[in-house]
Amino acid sequence: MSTSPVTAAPLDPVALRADFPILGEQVNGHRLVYLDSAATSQKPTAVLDAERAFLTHANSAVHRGAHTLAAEATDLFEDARAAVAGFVGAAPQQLVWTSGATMGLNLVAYAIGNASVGRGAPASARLALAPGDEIVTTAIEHHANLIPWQELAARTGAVLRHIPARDDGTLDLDAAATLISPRTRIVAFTHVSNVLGIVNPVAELIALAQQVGAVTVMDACQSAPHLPLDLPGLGVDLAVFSAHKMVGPYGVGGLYGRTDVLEALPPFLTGGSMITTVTLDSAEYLPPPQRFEAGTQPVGPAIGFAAAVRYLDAVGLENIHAHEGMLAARMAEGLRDIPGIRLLGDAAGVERVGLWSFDVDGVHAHDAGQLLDARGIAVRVGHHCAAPLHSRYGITASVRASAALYNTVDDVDEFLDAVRGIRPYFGVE
Amino acid sequence: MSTSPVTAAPLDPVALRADFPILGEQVNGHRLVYLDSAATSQKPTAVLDAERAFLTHANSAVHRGAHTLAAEATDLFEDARAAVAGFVGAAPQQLVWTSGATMGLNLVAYAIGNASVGRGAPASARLALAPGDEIVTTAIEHHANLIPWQELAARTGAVLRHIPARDDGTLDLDAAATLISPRTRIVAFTHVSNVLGIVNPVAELIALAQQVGAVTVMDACQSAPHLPLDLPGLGVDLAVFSAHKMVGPYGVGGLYGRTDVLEALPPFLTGGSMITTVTLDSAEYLPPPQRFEAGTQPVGPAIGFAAAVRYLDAVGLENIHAHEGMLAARMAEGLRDIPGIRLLGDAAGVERVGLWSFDVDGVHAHDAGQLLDARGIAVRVGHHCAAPLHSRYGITASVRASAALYNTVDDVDEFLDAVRGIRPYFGVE
Amino acid sequence: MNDLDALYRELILDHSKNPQHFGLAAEGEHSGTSYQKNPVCGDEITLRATVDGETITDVSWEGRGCSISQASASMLADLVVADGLDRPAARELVDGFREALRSRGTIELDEDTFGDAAALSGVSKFSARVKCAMLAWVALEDALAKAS
Amino acid sequence: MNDLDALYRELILDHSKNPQHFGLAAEGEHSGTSYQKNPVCGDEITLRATVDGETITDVSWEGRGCSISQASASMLADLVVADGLDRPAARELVDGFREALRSRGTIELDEDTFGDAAALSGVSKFSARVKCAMLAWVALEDALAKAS
Ligand SMILES: Cc1ncc(COP(=O)(O)O)c(C=O)c1O
Ligand SMILES: Cc1ncc(COP(=O)(O)O)c(C=O)c1O
Repeated sequence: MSTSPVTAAPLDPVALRADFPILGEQVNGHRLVYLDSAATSQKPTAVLDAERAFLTHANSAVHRGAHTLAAEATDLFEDARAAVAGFVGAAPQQLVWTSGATMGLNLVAYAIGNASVGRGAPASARLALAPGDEIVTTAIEHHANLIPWQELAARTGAVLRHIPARDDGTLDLDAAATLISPRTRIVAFTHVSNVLGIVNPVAELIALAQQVGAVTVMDACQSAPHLPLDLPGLGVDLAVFSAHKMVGPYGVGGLYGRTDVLEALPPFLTGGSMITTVTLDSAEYLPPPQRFEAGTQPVGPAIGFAAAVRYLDAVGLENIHAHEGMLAARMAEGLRDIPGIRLLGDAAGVERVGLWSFDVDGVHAHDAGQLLDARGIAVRVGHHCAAPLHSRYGITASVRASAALYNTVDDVDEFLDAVRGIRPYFGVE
Repeated sequence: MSTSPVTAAPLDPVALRADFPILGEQVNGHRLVYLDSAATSQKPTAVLDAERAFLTHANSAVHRGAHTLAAEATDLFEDARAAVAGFVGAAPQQLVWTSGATMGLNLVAYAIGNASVGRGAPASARLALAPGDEIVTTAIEHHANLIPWQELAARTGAVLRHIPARDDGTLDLDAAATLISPRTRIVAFTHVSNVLGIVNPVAELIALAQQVGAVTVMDACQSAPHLPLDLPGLGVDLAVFSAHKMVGPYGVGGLYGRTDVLEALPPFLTGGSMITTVTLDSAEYLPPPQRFEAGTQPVGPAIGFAAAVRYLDAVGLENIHAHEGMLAARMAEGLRDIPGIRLLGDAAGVERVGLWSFDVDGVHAHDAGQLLDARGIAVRVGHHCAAPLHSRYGITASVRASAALYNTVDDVDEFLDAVRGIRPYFGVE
Repeated sequence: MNDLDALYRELILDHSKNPQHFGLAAEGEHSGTSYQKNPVCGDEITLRATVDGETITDVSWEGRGCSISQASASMLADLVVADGLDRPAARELVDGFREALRSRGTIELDEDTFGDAAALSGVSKFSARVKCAMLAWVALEDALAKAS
Repeated sequence: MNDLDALYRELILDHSKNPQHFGLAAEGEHSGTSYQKNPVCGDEITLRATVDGETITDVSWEGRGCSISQASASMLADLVVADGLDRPAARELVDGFREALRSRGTIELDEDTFGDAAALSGVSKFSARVKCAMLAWVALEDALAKAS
């Protein structure tokens, strides 16, 4: 795919906005211009309705009861799993429910930690880490795909290494080829950085990892809502995403796993509904995905999540990608023309999602964001849970505008107009 | 408190039922008689409305944005924390959001595991386990309060011991006094067993644990929806509960912690929003409760949870307890009169919540449950995630009927009538 | 006949009270044994199949569980042993049974092929009970795979 | 004046561009130092207070952050040093400031007590910015607790 192609049939965001009641709200006397979807997306009525319909007509404990309501709830819950799995090209049993991407990444890190202290089945030994083994991540990760690996390294004696990024925000694949070595056991990387918006060369990273037999872990938080995904086709071993960034509910996410990898992974959370036999002193565990789903699952949110992926599918991921690419291009053009604005990760010729982070010379991000907010424009300010990446650019915070399928050209133009006013307002020439 | 006291003003379940639309459903041609609330409760319209109102008017990333919507969402989210904390008598900063009770118990077990391998602050060392240290739980626990301790014991070399139960379902406190010794570092127990319904002598267990300086962990899943709780007053160190059993949403729960214990506990899940400083190689962590809340929290469910505890408070926990006690007494009387029924945990003179599990001589629990289901009566059959307790009674499965505030005397009477028909239907005399 | 009575036909209650081929036969050189468990209710079955080349010469089992799971095991053993099925036929039988049970009441098991087990047709309307009825059939599949 | 202009009064922008008492004084026997950070945006401040018994003799600070956090630190240092406050007075000052900032616009800071910092009244309507304005004040509290 090329940069911001408008190959697919254009999507009509104005029509879609009717599905998102919150977008009709007024903020500070202005219409809401919501450009913070990378933090959390808004949710269409179809998602809210699906969850409510479940809770008012079929709610009951799943996988535990034999009564009619429980059977109905179980069927709906498993249909939801199939829908979300299908959305990323996977089979239902390859999709583990999590409470979100952060939990999904911790699940993987802790399960590997458990394998490293001899827990799990004989097959789990292949995932065990020993002192001196290496975990490779990148310099542009969200804290959720960084700190769990720091902690795993600290617990196992493994060494954590980072693929560096270039000034333009692209990953240095040459350095990656050197860093990823036979000592490498895990390669963890984000598909799209939540600060830079660049689609990373994940196929290349997976190929490098496969050459040395390392397990690959992909953070798909910022790609799943915006690009068509085929995770089995990509060949990644494990990948995570969060419903709340995908026009879905809070409290649920997905962990995709290759069948053999999931089967080798020891349990993480333990408790009810993930066991076959339990005595007072030991337990045996179910196969995936149930092995990783201890306790009552987020049933309502899962039903809503299925409605969300159906909604995205109905709009069409190609259409969404094209529309957001168009908005991103318009944003970038506008921002580049404004004096004192520095775009983070302004690499040429790369595929992108619809987000840009930037620094305003002489004005702190918090102050810049405040000015936009006064005009009803919601953007995010701060380090966006990617502090090391900001340090690399010599700043502690930036402003981030992130678009979704429901944003319009007007949204972008109002945003640009407001950004033009930032330095003048604060008397920075 | 005495056994099933009807001291408080009686509650009118018929009036309350109007708040729970699902209770108006027909199942197999009969009105739904929902007696499976110990698995998951039904949710009143007020809870659904609260979540929807949030999602359609204020939804936005909490604790991360500076824009107006984000500030509003953060305020509502923290108000929800204060409401849920207040419900168990705690201060807001003593309440950690979890995805449910199972996750809460795993959080505690893994955080102690982390302390045991030297993670956390210097204060964390007091929580570390060494080989030979003992973890004491009971023989009547839900798998969620058993397997995490088995796994923690296996990872640390600690020894897991179990306080036995008597045939009548009561815990053997004499045995507990012997088992809990200076080697004991953790005492984990349920407030109310989800199979037996007996309110355990938790104050006595806490006193025994305090004498030897052990940390106490209480599973309040089956008490929080049914009894007034004052966790700080009880003196327990840590306690967990799940919203979905408390007329609240799926996907959220609470971990209460004494301030000094939470402060000593190292992080469990790591990622965004729980850190102060992050470099590529290490991270520093926020104080509780944020230290334990990595990543996007279940914001919508938390808002719904607050509405749920407000609902329970408006009805009054004393009223609920009295009403459910009355239903439980009526159930027990009826069941004891039916030939071939054996009640599990039929101890005299103990305080109870509104649930009973029983065995039907000559009829498997699945078959018994099926017969009830054909009459629209939803009960649970199986081992209810307490397999060792069932083994102790020489069975693999039982039938459980569990009541909530919205159940009526008619519900109980229809249930009893159906139970009377079980053995005749299957030709067992 | 209402759904419940269709689920608990007389024949099913009979088999569950007088299970056929109950009690494991001695392990032989050409036998395979499978242990299956329903984690929700703890129901379990151990089934042993003995083969002579492609022919199944014996099926026996032991276990405890609900009337559906017990009757299903009894009926299956009866059927395989009485008809002296070979492996491919047994595999086809299991596939056909699984398909009917998952059909939510749209496929009836025919008596010519399934014998007494045809009485289990009613189970397919009760999705929570499909696992109970399948337990023995999954065990047979597994036992045959292990038998050489 | 709209809320935004009330937040960013001239005086605030002036202080943030010309921060007073910026640059940490040398550590002394009777000084206490506090490092505070806003984890969301990474803003940070290091503040040092020197005491002579109950009297605060000096306040200096360093840091980076938004105009609110910088102006607030500058104004606080000015206020404490110019008025030669003692510890109890400083503690009272911080409490009063915190109360007003958390009041969601219902309590105004008076100029007699808070000097230039009274210009920060507008912050209390922006709950997400209260932390920014509080940063230096929390640091002063902490630094005084450490100074002996
Ligand atoms: C006593 C008890 N503990 C723990 C749990 C686990 O709660 P959850 O499934 O909400 O995590 C349950 C409910 O299943 C329970 O009844
Ligand atoms: C790239 C990336 N990874 C991980 C996360 C964490 O997701 P969540 O907060 O839903 O767990 C986020 C979002 O905050 C993200 O943008």
